[in-house]
Amino acid sequence: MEKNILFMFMRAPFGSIYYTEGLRAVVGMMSGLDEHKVTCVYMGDGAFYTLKGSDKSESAGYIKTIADISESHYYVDRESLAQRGIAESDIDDMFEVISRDDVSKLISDNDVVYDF
Amino acid sequence: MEKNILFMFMRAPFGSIYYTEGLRAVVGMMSGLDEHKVTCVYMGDGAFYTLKGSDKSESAGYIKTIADISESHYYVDRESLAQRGIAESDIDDMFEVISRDDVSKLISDNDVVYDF
Amino acid sequence: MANINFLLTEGPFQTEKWSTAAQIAGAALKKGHEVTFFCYLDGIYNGLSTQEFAEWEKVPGDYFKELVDNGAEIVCCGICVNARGQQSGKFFSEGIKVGGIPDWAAFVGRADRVITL
Amino acid sequence: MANINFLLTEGPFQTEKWSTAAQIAGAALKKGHEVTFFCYLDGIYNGLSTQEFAEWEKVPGDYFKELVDNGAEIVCCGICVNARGQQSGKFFSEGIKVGGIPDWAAFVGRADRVITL
Amino acid sequence: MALYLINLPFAGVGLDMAKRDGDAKVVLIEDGVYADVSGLDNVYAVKEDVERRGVANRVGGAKIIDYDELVDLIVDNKVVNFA
Amino acid sequence: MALYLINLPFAGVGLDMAKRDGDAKVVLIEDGVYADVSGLDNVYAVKEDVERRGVANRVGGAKIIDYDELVDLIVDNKVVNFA
Repeated sequence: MEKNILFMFMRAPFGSIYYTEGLRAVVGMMSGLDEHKVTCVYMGDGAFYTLKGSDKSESAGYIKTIADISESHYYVDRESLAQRGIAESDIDDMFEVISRDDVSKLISDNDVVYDF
Repeated sequence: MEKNILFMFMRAPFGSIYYTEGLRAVVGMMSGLDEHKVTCVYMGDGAFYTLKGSDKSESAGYIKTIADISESHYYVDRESLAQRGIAESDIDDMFEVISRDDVSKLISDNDVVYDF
Repeated sequence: MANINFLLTEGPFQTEKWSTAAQIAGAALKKGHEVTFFCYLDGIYNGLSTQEFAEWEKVPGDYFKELVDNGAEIVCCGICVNARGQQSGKFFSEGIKVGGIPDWAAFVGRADRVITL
Repeated sequence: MANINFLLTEGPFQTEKWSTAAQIAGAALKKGHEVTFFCYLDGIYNGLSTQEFAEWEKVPGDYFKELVDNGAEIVCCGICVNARGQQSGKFFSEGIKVGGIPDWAAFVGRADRVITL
Repeated sequence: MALYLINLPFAGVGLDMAKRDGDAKVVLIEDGVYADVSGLDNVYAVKEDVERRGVANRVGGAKIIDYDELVDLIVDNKVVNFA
Repeated sequence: MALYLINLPFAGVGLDMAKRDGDAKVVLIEDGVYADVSGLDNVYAVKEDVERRGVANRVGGAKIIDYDELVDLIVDNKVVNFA
């Protein structure tokens, strides 16, 4: 059965491999027979991934595949950025900054909520 | 060559196995031909190990062996306790509470400083 | 009765997650729920049948074998298995399968609840 | 010239520590320093010669094999090796040894510097 | 109703998200039982994790549950993973 | 002279210990390059880790070093591990 799935990316790149293996998982989730719909949100130390200069070469293939399959959103939590002193002008265009209340709404709107 | 070694236990028990495998390492370090002298200090989330009720059954064997080999000290950083709301009356007698400046002195007095 | 899928991304011994997962899953099976596992990243090491640790009565692998014997379906990510040098799972316990993310996606499709550990 | 001992407690892929350790050790060997490793806990998985990951030109195991070829001495904790189902290191790269904490204690005795990763 | 499954590394964000959810139940697992849950209602903590760590007096008003009860909570509520 | 090797999980305690050591040098490695090192002198950061994370503007006055230079620092100073 098709589900709406929220992936919350919580860990700092690149100390662990979750940042890219999580996106591999997103591709797989969207490609299955069930055609799950996936939304990504970066929170906590995961917010560091949204920095403009953060090396996205290893995950670029997944991001392109995800875009080819269907529209998908990449959000980042405003509060996580602020706590880490990251200015909104310092993050990549592909990420949309949202409030923590918006994240709360994403959590309640999705059927499945993964931390990654 | 015999060395003085400081083991800083930094991780919360029991989410990872470092709390007990670190003590296994201490035993091994003291038992070798070089007869290294070991001191232990609990800091950061490692301070939770010092709680009276914290289950020490898996590490009791190591603690006994360490005591049999030679005198060894178990210190805990006062500031780490305070940050976690742990009262000094709530910790086991085997641990001696010291200030962070005392920890700094331990760091400079030992030849080798491990985080665990 | 419910269908519960576990995503397990950490290996045995190093952290406690294998144990928490095995205990929740064991309790769920006893209550008659369906249990599936996708072992991803280091989670795949839990599939091994070759663990030997004299200090413990049972090794982590025993718990996962038991879950399979009690009806759980366990699939390990094949890319992760081979990346980590575990040779297509040739030393995995009987009944623990090697598959891919599509298997996980299908588990999630069937699941009423999903747990990450 | 100095003697540097590395304590490596995490495995390949999951975290970056294997890579940092291999790069510091490689640079140290090139400068003529002596390098020893004690692989403890999940660190022992770095000894495997059987890793296969097509997306990377070299797998973590290749880097550790290279360190040995360039003169590093690498010992993996035998209790950890068997606990983690790696069968006395039978699939470890040639030159990577299985030993015990006494080997590590001896490394530390000889070391001018000690690095934990 | 949503069940927030909380371990220590993600407790900061996880507990804050639970506070924003009027219907939240919180379950502390593993090192999550060390987390500060003041200001939260409907908190549960896994018995085995609490006892092993000796923190029964720290989890305050949390209801102590075993794995059987945790399974019931999981089945009865949508799970939000911060573990 | 002591060289404090700092990664992110232990940066809080590690940097505080470095501040108490008048002779401290600090090397940020891996996710340690995300740490806030304001108020510290003699800070180094590993080039590969800084570049990959795009944080050259965040490590402020830190001297960017490659692995060769890191080995020299390790050889010349006692190492205090918070990594």
